[in-house]
Amino acid sequence: MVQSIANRLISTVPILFVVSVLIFSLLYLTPGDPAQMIAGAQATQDDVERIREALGLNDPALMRYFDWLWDVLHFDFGRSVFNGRSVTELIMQRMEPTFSLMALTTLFAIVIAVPLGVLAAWRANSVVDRIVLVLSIASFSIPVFVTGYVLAYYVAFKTGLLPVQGYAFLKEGVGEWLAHLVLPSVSLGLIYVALISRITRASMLEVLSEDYIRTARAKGLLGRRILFVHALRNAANPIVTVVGVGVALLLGGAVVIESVFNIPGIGRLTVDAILRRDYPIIQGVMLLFAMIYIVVNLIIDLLYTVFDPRIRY
Amino acid sequence: MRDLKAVLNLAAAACIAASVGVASTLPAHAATKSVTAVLEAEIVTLDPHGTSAYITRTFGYMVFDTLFAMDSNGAIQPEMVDSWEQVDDLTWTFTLRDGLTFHDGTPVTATDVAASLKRWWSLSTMGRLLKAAAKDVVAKDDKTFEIQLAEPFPLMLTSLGHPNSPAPFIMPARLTETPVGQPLPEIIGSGPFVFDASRHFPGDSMTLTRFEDYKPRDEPADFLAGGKVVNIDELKIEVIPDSMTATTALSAGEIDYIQYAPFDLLPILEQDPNVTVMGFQGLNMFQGYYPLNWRNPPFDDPAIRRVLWNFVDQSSVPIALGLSEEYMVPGCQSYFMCGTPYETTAGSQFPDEISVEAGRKALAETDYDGEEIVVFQGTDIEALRVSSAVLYEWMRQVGFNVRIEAMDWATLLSRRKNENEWHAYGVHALGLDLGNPLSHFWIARNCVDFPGWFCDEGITAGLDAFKEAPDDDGRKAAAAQISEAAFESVPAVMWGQFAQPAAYRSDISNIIPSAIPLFWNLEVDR
Amino acid sequence: MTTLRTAHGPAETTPADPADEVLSIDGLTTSIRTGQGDRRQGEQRLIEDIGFSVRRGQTLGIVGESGSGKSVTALSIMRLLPRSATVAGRVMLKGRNLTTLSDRQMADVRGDRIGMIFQEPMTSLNPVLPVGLQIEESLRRHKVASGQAARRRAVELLDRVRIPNAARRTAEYPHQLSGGMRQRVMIAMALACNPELLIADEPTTALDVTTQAGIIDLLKQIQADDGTAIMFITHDMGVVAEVSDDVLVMRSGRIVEHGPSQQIFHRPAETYTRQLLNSVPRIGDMRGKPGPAPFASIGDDGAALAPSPLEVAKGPVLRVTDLSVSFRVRNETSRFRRTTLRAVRGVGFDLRAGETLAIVGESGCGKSTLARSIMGLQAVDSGAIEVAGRVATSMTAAEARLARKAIQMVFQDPFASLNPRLRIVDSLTEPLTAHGVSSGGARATAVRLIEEVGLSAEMLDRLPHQFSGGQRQRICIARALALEPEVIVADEAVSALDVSVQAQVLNLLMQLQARRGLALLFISHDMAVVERLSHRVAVMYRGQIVEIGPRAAVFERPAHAYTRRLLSAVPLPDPSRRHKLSGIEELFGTPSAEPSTAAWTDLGDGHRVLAA
Amino acid sequence: MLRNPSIAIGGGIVVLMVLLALFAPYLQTIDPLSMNPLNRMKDPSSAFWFGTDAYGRDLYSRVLYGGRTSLTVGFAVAVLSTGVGLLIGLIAGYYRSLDGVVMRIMDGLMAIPAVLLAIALSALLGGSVLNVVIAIAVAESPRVVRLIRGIVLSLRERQYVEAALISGVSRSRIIVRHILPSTFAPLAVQATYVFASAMVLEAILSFIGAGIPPTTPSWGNIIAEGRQLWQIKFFIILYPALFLSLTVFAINIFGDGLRDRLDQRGDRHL
Repeated sequence: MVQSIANRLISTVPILFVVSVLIFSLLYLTPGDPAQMIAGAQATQDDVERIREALGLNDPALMRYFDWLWDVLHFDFGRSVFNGRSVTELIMQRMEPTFSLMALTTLFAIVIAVPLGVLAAWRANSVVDRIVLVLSIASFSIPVFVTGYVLAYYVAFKTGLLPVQGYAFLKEGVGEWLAHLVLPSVSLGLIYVALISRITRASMLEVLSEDYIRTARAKGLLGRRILFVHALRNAANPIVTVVGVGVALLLGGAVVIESVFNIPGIGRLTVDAILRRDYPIIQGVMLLFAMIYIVVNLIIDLLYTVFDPRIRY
Repeated sequence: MRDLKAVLNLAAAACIAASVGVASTLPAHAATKSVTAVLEAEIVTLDPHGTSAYITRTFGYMVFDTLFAMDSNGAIQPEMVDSWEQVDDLTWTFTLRDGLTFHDGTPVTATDVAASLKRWWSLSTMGRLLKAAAKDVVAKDDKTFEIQLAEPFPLMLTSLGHPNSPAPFIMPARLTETPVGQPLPEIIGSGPFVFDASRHFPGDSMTLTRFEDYKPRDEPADFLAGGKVVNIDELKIEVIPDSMTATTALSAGEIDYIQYAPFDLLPILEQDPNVTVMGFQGLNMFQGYYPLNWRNPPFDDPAIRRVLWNFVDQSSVPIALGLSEEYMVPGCQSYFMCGTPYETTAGSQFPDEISVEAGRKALAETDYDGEEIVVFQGTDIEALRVSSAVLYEWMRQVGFNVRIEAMDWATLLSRRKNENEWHAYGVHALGLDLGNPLSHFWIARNCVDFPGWFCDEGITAGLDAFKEAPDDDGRKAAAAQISEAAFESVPAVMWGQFAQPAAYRSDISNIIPSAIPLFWNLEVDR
Repeated sequence: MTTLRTAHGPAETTPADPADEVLSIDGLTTSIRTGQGDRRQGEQRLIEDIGFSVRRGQTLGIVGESGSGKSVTALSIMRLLPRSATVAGRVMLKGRNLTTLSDRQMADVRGDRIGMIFQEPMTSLNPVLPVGLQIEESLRRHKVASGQAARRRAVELLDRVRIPNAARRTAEYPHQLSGGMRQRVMIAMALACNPELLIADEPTTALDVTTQAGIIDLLKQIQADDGTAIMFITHDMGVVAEVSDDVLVMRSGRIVEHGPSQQIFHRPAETYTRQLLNSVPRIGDMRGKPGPAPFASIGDDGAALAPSPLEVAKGPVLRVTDLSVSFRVRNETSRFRRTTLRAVRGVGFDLRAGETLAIVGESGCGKSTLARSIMGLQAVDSGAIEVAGRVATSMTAAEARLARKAIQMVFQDPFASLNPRLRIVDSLTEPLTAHGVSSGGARATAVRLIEEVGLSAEMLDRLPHQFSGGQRQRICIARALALEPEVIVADEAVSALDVSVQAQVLNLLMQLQARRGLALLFISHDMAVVERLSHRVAVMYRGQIVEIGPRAAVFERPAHAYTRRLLSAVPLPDPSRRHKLSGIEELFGTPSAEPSTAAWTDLGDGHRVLAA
Repeated sequence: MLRNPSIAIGGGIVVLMVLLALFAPYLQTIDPLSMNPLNRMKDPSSAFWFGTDAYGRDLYSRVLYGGRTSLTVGFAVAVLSTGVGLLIGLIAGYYRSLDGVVMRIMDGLMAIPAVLLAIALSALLGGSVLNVVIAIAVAESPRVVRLIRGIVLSLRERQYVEAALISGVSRSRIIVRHILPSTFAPLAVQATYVFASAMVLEAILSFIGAGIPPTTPSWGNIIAEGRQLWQIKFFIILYPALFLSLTVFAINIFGDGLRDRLDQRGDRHL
């Protein structure tokens, strides 16, 4: 199995390469110039040109790319054009908030969505099913920042029970950490709940029509055992897949939620870097996202084996 | 596979444990006295010589120190300098105060000063004036340095004390070897606050601590001048990109200070007993501008540029921004702003009735032939967005064939370099800069290679007169001369004078009224 | 009380002791609401007025073609139908009316008083739970045993259904077991609580014939030991004859005939029963007949014509030499590691015009891969395929396309082999237009073809879903004929069809062969069908042909052990010819392939066998 | 088809929205671009049915015109990404030699979260309807490619495709006749989801500041502009958010209905 994982990781190198080429060409082809951003609005063309030269932005694109690639191969992702901090360090600072947000959101979503989906499938086409469906589509239809604002204002500010914004690192205490993450996770999780409950319902419906469910009923087993022991495990793989696919969605949503709730995460780092043309950070972060995507897919594949003994590596 | 299951079980157990351990402990301030501030933007560039960005200047005044500084009357007062002497027309000598120390413990020497000035003057507007007049800056001994001039320079103290960004901040000589544009390897100043890289989380927060070895001047604090006595232990500067969130956080007491309170929320904040709103006057106000591109037809025709005077009134944009009258100066017609030393309406081309109708008439009298006008709109700052949108709307109604292109500020700065791509954009600047022709972003950029490429001999003559004027009366006369030329040739059209009020928790007192947020002198009662 | 409605009730073979009566059904009628959402609302009767009884120790065979309602009857008894179904009538289990029980009470009955086994052992066992647990939970649910006792009992049950190493097997998952073992697990599960009634719904249909023999034997043994009443549902007349005391024939939701096996098979009272029996090929029927023989009196195709004797003058139209095919498989058991599966190993044979060569073998023997390789749908490792004298394996794509005209294929699943979106005429003319025939000419040909396969020209403009399985298979045959091929490869072409339809399609194939002089490569697992239709037979086992020869020689003098086992495992549709089925002891280990030292022995008359 | 309630209700709302957008010039009360700072943030009234925004523009007219932009973005993205996705998916699915390269590039695109990719593209290209459409379509296409490729791969194995193959039908003809038509149903369903998610994504881009400039009103940028003000004047985001959410909701249930309707497998359950 270790061998398989290693092979998998090696086979991802092309993906990372493709991502780096995509991002580099994107940055190369589009307007915007960090030198101008550094110099400020009032700088003359001469000033900007001097700074461009100092930053090496006047070198040919291909040369810049290979320089960067060479460094990356040595695990050096460069430094921020603006504050000179290493990209690795900047990303590391942002890992905990984003990963905490994603983990808690995923947990929240699964805990809510899976039972909802199971219920909807169990009582397919009933009123309960319709309500679950409508609620889940509705939560999908409201832009995440609107949900975030409304929750922050009415739940946090008006009641004073939870902080309105910000993030507390785990070292400041689990309670603090959780208190700061509840609302962001819920706002972000609602879309995810919709997605997971829908796939749970669909997957459960599929499984509930399987022969072995009929067998279970023929044995006289009762509803809860059939649903949660016999059906859910069989329905797990599509759910796991969607949870995994949703991670990409979460990363995107995190950009927005991190802004609304002022969480110093990777999403905000990325948006800031994009708006400011901090090329090394953009490239580093995009590679990170590609890595996350790959690792999440690997985890999904491993989870498949947990839920389904037929799958082995 | 069994191992993986075990790990998962463990993870699940941990999650449960975590959620059980939730206590609703809400943030409690530590024993250290600390203030949390949200400034206009993130402090991105930490090199105080490296950018004209206001936010870096704000950072500079906290961590670095200047030789001279401006007081609340606009007068230049000594700060790091103890005494100085104009030896002759071409020689000035300065002596530093005793006890000035950098944050790394080394004393501030004349060598550091000389090196800092030479690094600073290349990118700064004021610095360039000094650079043009100067032969050299020489350290005479540890505390004394001499500026040797090639021609007389009456603005010596202004250039060394004016807050026009970047201001002449002093740093250790070894740091000055870093070329401007590259990040400084470390941030060492001699100002009242110490920067600690390990407590800097770019994009999120930065914590500055009081510099225990700082020796404040004896005079009371007066704007940027006077004794900078720090009464708090820590200043935490947070980045909250969403102003709505920041405002709510201020009301909830999670932060203490917002540099720019959102205009529309001012009424709410004013009613909040826990929050104080601080408005500004004079040089601490802003003025908005539409810089015009003289190289792109039809704006190569001054007559068509002058049409704008007929419909750009000086209150619509601030009102559209959500400001009430108390935070603006309606109808100010001065290039150098109103309520400032060089206020003048000389040569004003504003008609009595400023309206779309007047604009339409004025346009009809020009040779305008329906050429397309492109308005650039910066989207990431509200004033940029609103002012450009209003301009677009006005021009559309007046009868220009106008198109608006929205982009983030970075793109705008980059694209405005192409002279064929644009005609105008909306922007604003602080009175500290605009109040003086020499640091005025559009007047002082006359005839240099700057996007807009405005070049008017009349303005050049006026600027020369201003530089050479021996006294303030002479300078005021020169300012009026510039004003007349500018109204005629129109490098830029102003769209209104307004304040960007700050808001802070009411348990903070003695805050220095300044559009550059200053965190010395203030006291916290907790 | 044995009130039976049909005129042909069971003869009083045994005195009806009411205490022995386990299940008694009366007036059972099941309907289903059709049309949910946007379709028309309506009610459809699935079964109507079903009545019978089963006694202790008795096996009742329920037989019928698809749609006859035999499975619905079982599910109605168990109340396992979807919510939209309503069940009326009386279902008395030991004097208790099941139709009036609450859902909870009924759940108590299921698995405890009635056990049920289903057709597909792979899909009927939960793939993600260990088999031991699946047996234990039944014990726990009905409080027969708990804790360690349940675990021990599960092992005992597995032992009882003759699963070796039962203790170790409890921890295994269904996919780790062979098909036959899975069905044994199903039986163990159904028997866990010692039910009075066992309902077996097509329990052997998905199994190979040798495996089937073992399962039937096991069920008989269990019944002999416990006296369990068994309801045995099947479409296979041979299996029914093998197991049943009484037989119930169903058609379209109604009982056609009900009586003791002997009577039903030997003196059927109803025409339908007779037709059914006539459609079933029996091994041995062809003894002494020179060539293939059509089925008699099965409706419209009854006007059978005797195929002309085989002309052997011509050279082979298809010659396969030393063909080997292997796959790199990435199956469900290993997503990254790929293994090489040698599906076909050194197969060779000739096929002449007008001749039918049958390839028989059990699932996984490589017979379908062989067919696909011949058709060019599967790349081959080595060997040569000559079609009409040209070597297909060495052709360019364009040449191969032309060569393909000479060889066409009929697939197994008539529902999957027609594009559901295309009208029949489009499917039929597609091969023609692809080879440059004008659309007018193609249409004329399509008319001729569809009439040739016994359908009418006005059906040309219909879509596939408007046809039955048998009709579709006729259309597929018509399509295969469109290019006037010399060879038709029929891969399990009739195995998805009901027996009566199967007989008709087989007759059609025989007719067409006679009329057109077609060579037919007939691939099948069904020994009886093969006997009926073929001139020569090749037996495939583990990727190799182990025996090949004239039909009579292979069937009457099987030389290879595997051929003999295959033949003796086939149940005969005649209760008086029951025999101890061979292959009772399923091979539990991995049967080794023929040793590489094996060599061909010629037994004369083209009858050759591979033996060590 | 209309008997399916999801399709009827969802489709009805969508048609209504499209009509409102189409006839916006006739239904508007005040030029949606016309600013009047003196009228800023007026409550809904007979003059301003939905009130006015921070620039004194009439929200009712802006919401009408916003529908035009938002629906255009959704529709254009749906057409563009399904079109491109179909083409690439067919190629990748049928020409196995190209599959590796194409799918690696798609993996690369999928590895970057759609929102971020769209933000990057949109920020870098500049804000305009076209650029926003391109940005979102680039982000959405890989998923369509995957879907189509999967369908093609499974269809290739169908017996009727093999039957066509052995009767000498050419590859291109097989794609057009046997494979392409089977992709339409799932593609249509996918298109509705892309349609809906593009509209939400447009709003998110506006929120980040990389969306369509406010001079072209869209539901997304009306909400984004109004977000600073909602605590004072809730209606500023209420109406555009209501229209956006309702439309997205309707498209989603329409898509669900379409899927149920087109999904033959639905009939398999007894």
